[in-house]
Amino acid sequence: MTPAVSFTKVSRHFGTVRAVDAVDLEIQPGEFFAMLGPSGSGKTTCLRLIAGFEQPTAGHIRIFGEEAQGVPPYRRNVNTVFQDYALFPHLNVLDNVAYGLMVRGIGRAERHKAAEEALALVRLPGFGARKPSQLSGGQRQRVALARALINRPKVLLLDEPLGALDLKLRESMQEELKILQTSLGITFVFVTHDQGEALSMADRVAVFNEGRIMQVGTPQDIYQKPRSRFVADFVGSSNVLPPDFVQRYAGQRRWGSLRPESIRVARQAAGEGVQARVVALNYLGSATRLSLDAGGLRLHATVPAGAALPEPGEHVALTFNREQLHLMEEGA
Amino acid sequence: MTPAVSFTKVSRHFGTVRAVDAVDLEIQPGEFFAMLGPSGSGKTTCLRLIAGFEQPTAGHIRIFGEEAQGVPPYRRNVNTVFQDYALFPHLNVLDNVAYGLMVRGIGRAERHKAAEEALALVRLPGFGARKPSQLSGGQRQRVALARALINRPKVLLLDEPLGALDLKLRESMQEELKILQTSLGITFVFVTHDQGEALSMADRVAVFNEGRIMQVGTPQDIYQKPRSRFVADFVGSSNVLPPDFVQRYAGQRRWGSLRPESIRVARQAAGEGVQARVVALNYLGSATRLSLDAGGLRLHATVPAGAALPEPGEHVALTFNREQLHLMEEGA
Amino acid sequence: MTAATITSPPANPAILPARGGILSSLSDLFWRRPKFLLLLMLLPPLLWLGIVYLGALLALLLQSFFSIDEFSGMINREFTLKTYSELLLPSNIDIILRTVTMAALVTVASAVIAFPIAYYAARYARGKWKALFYLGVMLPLWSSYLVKVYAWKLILAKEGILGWLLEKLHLTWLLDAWLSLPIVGGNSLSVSFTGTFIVFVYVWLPFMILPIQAALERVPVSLTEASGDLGASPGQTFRHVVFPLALPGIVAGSIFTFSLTLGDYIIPQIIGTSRLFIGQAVYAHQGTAGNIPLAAAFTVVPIVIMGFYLWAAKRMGAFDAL
Amino acid sequence: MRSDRSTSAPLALKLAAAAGLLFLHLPILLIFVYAFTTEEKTYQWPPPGFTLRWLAVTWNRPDVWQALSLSVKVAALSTVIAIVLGTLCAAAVSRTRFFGRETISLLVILPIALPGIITGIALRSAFSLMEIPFSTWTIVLGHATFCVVVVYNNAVARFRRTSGSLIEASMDLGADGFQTFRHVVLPNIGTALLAGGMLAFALSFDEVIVTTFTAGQQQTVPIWMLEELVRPRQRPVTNVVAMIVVLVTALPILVSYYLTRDSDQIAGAGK
Amino acid sequence: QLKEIGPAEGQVTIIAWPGYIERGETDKSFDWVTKFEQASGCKVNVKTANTSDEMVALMNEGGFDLVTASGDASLRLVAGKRVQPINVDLIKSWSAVDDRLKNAPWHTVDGVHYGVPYMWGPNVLMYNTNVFKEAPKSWKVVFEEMTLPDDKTNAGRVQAYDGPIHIADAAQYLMHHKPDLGIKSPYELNEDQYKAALDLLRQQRKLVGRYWHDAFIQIDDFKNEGVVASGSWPFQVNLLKSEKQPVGSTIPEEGATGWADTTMMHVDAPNPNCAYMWIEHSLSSNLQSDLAVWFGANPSVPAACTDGRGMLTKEGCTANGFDDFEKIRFWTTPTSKCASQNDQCVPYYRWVSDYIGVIGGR
Ligand SMILES: Nc1ncnc2c1ncn2[C@@H]1O[C@H](COP(=O)(O)OP(=O)(O)OP(=O)(O)O)[C@@H](O)[C@H]1O
Ligand SMILES: Nc1ncnc2c1ncn2[C@@H]1O[C@H](COP(=O)(O)OP(=O)(O)OP(=O)(O)O)[C@@H](O)[C@H]1O
Ligand SMILES: [Mg+2]
Ligand SMILES: [Mg+2]
Repeated sequence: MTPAVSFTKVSRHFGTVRAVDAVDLEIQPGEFFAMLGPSGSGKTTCLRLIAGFEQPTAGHIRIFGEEAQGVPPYRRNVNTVFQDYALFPHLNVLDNVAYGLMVRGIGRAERHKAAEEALALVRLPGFGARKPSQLSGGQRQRVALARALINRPKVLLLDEPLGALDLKLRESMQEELKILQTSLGITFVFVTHDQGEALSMADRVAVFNEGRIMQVGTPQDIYQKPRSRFVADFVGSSNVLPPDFVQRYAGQRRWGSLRPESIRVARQAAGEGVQARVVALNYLGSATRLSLDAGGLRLHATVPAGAALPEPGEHVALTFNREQLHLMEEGA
Repeated sequence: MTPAVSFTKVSRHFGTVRAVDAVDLEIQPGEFFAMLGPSGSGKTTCLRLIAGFEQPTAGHIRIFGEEAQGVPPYRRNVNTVFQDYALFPHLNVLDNVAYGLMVRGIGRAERHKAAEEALALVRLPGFGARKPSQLSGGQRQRVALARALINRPKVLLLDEPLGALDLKLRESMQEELKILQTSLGITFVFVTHDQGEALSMADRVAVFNEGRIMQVGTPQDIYQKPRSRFVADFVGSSNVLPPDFVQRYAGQRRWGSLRPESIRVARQAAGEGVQARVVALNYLGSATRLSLDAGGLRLHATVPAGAALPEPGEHVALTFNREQLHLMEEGA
Repeated sequence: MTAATITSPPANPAILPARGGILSSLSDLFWRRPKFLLLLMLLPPLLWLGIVYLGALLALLLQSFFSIDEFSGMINREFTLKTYSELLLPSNIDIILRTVTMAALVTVASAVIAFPIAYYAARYARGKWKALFYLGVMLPLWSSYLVKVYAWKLILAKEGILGWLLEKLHLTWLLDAWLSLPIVGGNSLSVSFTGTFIVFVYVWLPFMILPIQAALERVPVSLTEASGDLGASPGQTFRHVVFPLALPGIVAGSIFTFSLTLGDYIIPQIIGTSRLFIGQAVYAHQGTAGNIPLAAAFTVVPIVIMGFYLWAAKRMGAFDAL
Repeated sequence: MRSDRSTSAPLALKLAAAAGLLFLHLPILLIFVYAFTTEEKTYQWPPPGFTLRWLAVTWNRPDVWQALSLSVKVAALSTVIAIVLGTLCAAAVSRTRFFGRETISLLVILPIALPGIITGIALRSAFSLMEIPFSTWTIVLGHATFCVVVVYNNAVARFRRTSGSLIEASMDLGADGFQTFRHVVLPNIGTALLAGGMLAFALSFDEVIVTTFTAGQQQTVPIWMLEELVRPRQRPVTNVVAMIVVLVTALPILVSYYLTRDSDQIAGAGK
Repeated sequence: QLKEIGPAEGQVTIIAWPGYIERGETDKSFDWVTKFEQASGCKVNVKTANTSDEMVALMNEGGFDLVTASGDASLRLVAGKRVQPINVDLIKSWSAVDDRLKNAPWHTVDGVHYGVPYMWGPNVLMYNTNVFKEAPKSWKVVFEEMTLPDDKTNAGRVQAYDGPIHIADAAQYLMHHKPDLGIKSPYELNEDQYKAALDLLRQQRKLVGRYWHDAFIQIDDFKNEGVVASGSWPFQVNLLKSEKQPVGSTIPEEGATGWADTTMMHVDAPNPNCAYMWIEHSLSSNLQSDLAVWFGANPSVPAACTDGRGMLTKEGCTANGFDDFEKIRFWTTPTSKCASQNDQCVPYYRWVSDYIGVIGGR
């Protein structure tokens, strides 16, 4: 199957800044693909390369097998939901949504009908007459979505579309987006710096750092089998264990990662396992998170709601299953 | 003991908008008090009433027992960390921190010394000569904190101080703030709309909605024993169960709340418990969240990592312990 | 961490005592009565603009209801509408129409010429270049208006620099062809409406560039990108996105170009056909002819026109772009 | 617009912008050229020769100095008044919302939105009605009126950009109203006021239309130029004066540009 | 009215035609101010005005001591009570004034003198000598479309004065070419005559690119704009000649309008003593002599032609038309009360608005 988007050794440098650096990537048709990474890691630049707002300084981009070199954005069948939504402030919602059809010369009645349908799809029927400034953040986000979808793109690019929304709204939009993607079957490429969002929504995740892809894989892969300290640390709040420590428990001198929920905390200080002192407790509702000091190593463990909790300052023993301790491939 | 801050039937109306509506509240000295609520619920207005930027339209505010009516902000021994930090852009970090002492007429050498100490306290020693624009978000936040603390306020008000920070930074600042408050013993009043933040940091939480306080209590109280649907829904993503449903399982016609982690999911459809269909799965890393359709009722359940997961569309049976089902006092 | 330096000493009141002194109690007063402070702040500018400016303006308008004794030129201070009937004489109507047409043309032309400059400055110029652009627009704005106008007289005169240049380029026929046209033509550019028009455009152009640039600078790039992304060609993007969003800036700029053209009496005097413009008529009636009532009646015309203009501009939100 | 990240300007746009700028500047170059011509009576093109003589001649003309000193005096006074009035107005309008707020911003804009000749003859007829004799102050009265808006616009823009919480932060830290004004408000809007003031100064310095009506027999630089251009004695002298004025105003313009630009970044960085 | 001249106030402010009051700034040899200032202790401030209307307006506004008003302004100033009678007994040189001017109607009302004569002269036809090898005979070159001696049309190459009083020039032309209209005086026109004059001016409008308003701008126009013929003042002719420009001037066969200017004193003159001193000075024969040369006009003190105290000579006086006094129709303000047309004349205010209309192309 031809990949929806493929990068072959694609680089985009701005002067000395290597925003995207020799990236190889294949995104499959119909996939929900997430790009995850810290600020400045090159995610947006990648997206802009696909949309055609940036030109690669080296390498090739293919969209459904066709070379994208030299094709301007308005001739790529790819649409973008911008981080700031970029709704046209002088047009009402209906005309915003119908914009893509208007510039294609579709008649007024027909494009308004299509726009109404697109608005219904994002559950905003009847909002057509409002101006973007009269909408809430979540509503704007959905208008931007409808506007991008009306062109029936083969690939939809979303740049941190949920970044500006508050938690409750973000959660419900995540669900909606996922459902929409499944029902339309369009390839979604989704940029975020929120690991929770990437894990819960994507079919596959690419973790970026400093213009390079650190790891590509399913959320489970990424979460449970990080290949490097960076990935382990960035995706969820893993405990990254130094080689010394790992050697004691797994016999190999490699860096390891251990998820907080894999650690069991026993209140008897002298018991088996790693000795540690409780530094702080954080009540999370569904669980309580302990900050622990294990001989200078700062560890986190979560204790599920209902279980007995130690006091701050108390000495505890930590145990975990060997197989939960993931050994990383790379040294760094 | 005199409360640090007490509200007696305090209202603040803007025209027809009841930003704060007949609120009664007591905050104890040395307490870490969080105000939690959706956007526009009146949290900021409450804080501004304490600081003296707003005047109550009705009711009385007392600070350590003294009537605050008619006392301008600069005569209240209360300091604020603003949401946007409000650092003076024309002053360097040291002068920002020393500002409170300067306007009190403290000499240059003395106030700079105190400012250096305050900077050390927030772990920014040697940053004095920079301009605020040369600091990162987290650093600015800490300068704002040092600036507020240098006046030795009896109450420190913080308006969503972590809102603008990204996840990793937010988590580490949460920890630092908590430690600082414990060691200084100053009363902290903390506004947030992030329930996780409120639960993990506060000694007590007040949940606001539409200018009124819905519930005040410890995080555990609020999370496990919400008094109303609003609180249950807003604090953590609880399943709110209608009276009909509750009657079947608890024998009382009351609204109930059930935490997603309290639900056990069994893959045999015909088994005991509530019959439901899996609508969607969200991988959260440490667990997987299921969206379920139980005869028209939308429920969420979390399945810990490692447990067997159903497929979307599969029929499952849900069970839970009766005591986990919390019955709410109020109807609404 | 040394918490000790910060923790409160035992006697630390929750409410600090008033500091005393006039300034301090005044400050308390302002805090308790913000309306009073507001009034205090507004009073001087309102008095100034209200009394000096509006007062003078009203006094002037009042005089348009007086009339002038034709022979001695003394003002007859009795209420009459005679002056207004004089304003409606065909020759005066001509003046008004001529001026308004010129103002409209000048405005349109300024906008057309200003747009690329503003667009480039807003969108592409960076750092030093941006400063250079700014200087490049501001310098002509602040360099002596009169000397500029005179420079144009030298350029446009029959035996002037433009003629000299065209002769060198063997293009004199082009100029002659243009000058032989009715209305816009004339004996030479400096005695034609074309000349007046060119100089007006030149002199007011910076007033158009700056607000357009300001408006364009407020348009996020993502909007033009979004337009391209949705399939609009650069031309379509300009028509449907960039232009509509720059419109408030254009309107703001046109307030200047329009109003300045309506009132100017120096340019058409130096470069033009001797046919009067409103500004000249006002100047002539008040200065040369001493007919203050008619001059005052004439000023009503630009006031009314600009009144409508400002009203429309306000509705378009052009004030923010000023 | 923010920076367009990568694409450079299309050629046609570059050409149009360059042509526009050229159109703006060539006549000014002409002024410069004629400041050095050897021909005294007429503006002969091309100039028969070049000389630096006119610089010295200008230096020794007492009327130039008189006009210059009056212009500086008027511009300085008008600027001070405009700064005070403009700032008060901007502060009132941007800090609070009150009834009639829109009307006030309209009122401030009016003196430049209406043709200058109207301001001019309105003031002049008011002066003659009230029998106020012409003096420096009658000129200042006119100039300050239309200079207010320049300061006002700059100040309003800065107030809008300066986070309102700065003032609250200051009060919160124990500064009363006056301390807050001195230590927070003034330093933050200072550069904007300075920039506005400079523009106001330049505006007043070059004003001719209103001045004709309010100056009586006094000569400011533009009035002197008007007289001098029409009734020439030594024509290049006018050009020398014009050239010097251009060169001298370039500096404040550049300074005001950097003042407003840099502090925008600082003020914007608060959030 | 002043009874005796007191001490000088230190200054005097005069509204004057351009070129009337010179302190050597345009040409060093023409200076009749500096010495006066030194002798009298009165600093002289000059406000130049380009038209009679402007002068009247300035006087109405006030703040001035003296004005050099032409005949079309002087009576208006008297009627408007803007000027005060002059006590000629205080002016020593009054006796030297030309008898033809002493009681001229444009400054003497009911036997009261409202000023002293300053200077008089004709409105000449100035022409380019490269185009006209010999002086044009008729004003026709500026009124009707024709081919000039250089075989090019006159359209666009002639000018006319930008003041309503120019209607009188047209009337004077018609007086000569259309005698059946019955014009007796170019300043006294009935409706028909007036209409004919306007029609002529409308025709002229097609020939004129820009009207001249300011003496110096007309000078520029002759130099840079290719203007070859226009009604003008001797002043411009002299200046252009001094710059070696190819111009000449003539009084064509139709005769000419002209001006006879009077120094008048404002009712509220702030500096009456200095004003009287200036009036006295203005009649000194060396001033009259130099001014006549400078402006190309005629002195109001006949001795100036001959006594050799200034630059003027007898021949110069003749050249400037000193002997043509009777032929010149001096500017006066048209009023509806006019002897020659049974008080049916078109008054001046209509001249003003109609002339604006004509220039506007209506
Ligand atoms: N036009 C440009 N000129 C210079 N550098 C640029 C440009 N665009 C991006 N960069 C740089 O390239 C790097 C990658 O930027 P990019 O916007 O792709 O990051 P990102 O991963 O999207 O970050 P964020 O999460 O903050 O949006 C950054 O260091 C950025 O400063
Ligand atoms: N100065 C004001 N004038 C009018 N209405 C106001 C004013 N300040 C606040 N309000 C209104 O009062 C209500 C409460 O506002 P407040 O800022 O206290 O909410 P909040 O809980 O802090 O919300 P957020 O989380 O968005 O900051 C809102 O509806 C707001 O619009
Ligand atoms: Mg990005
Ligand atoms: Mg808030």
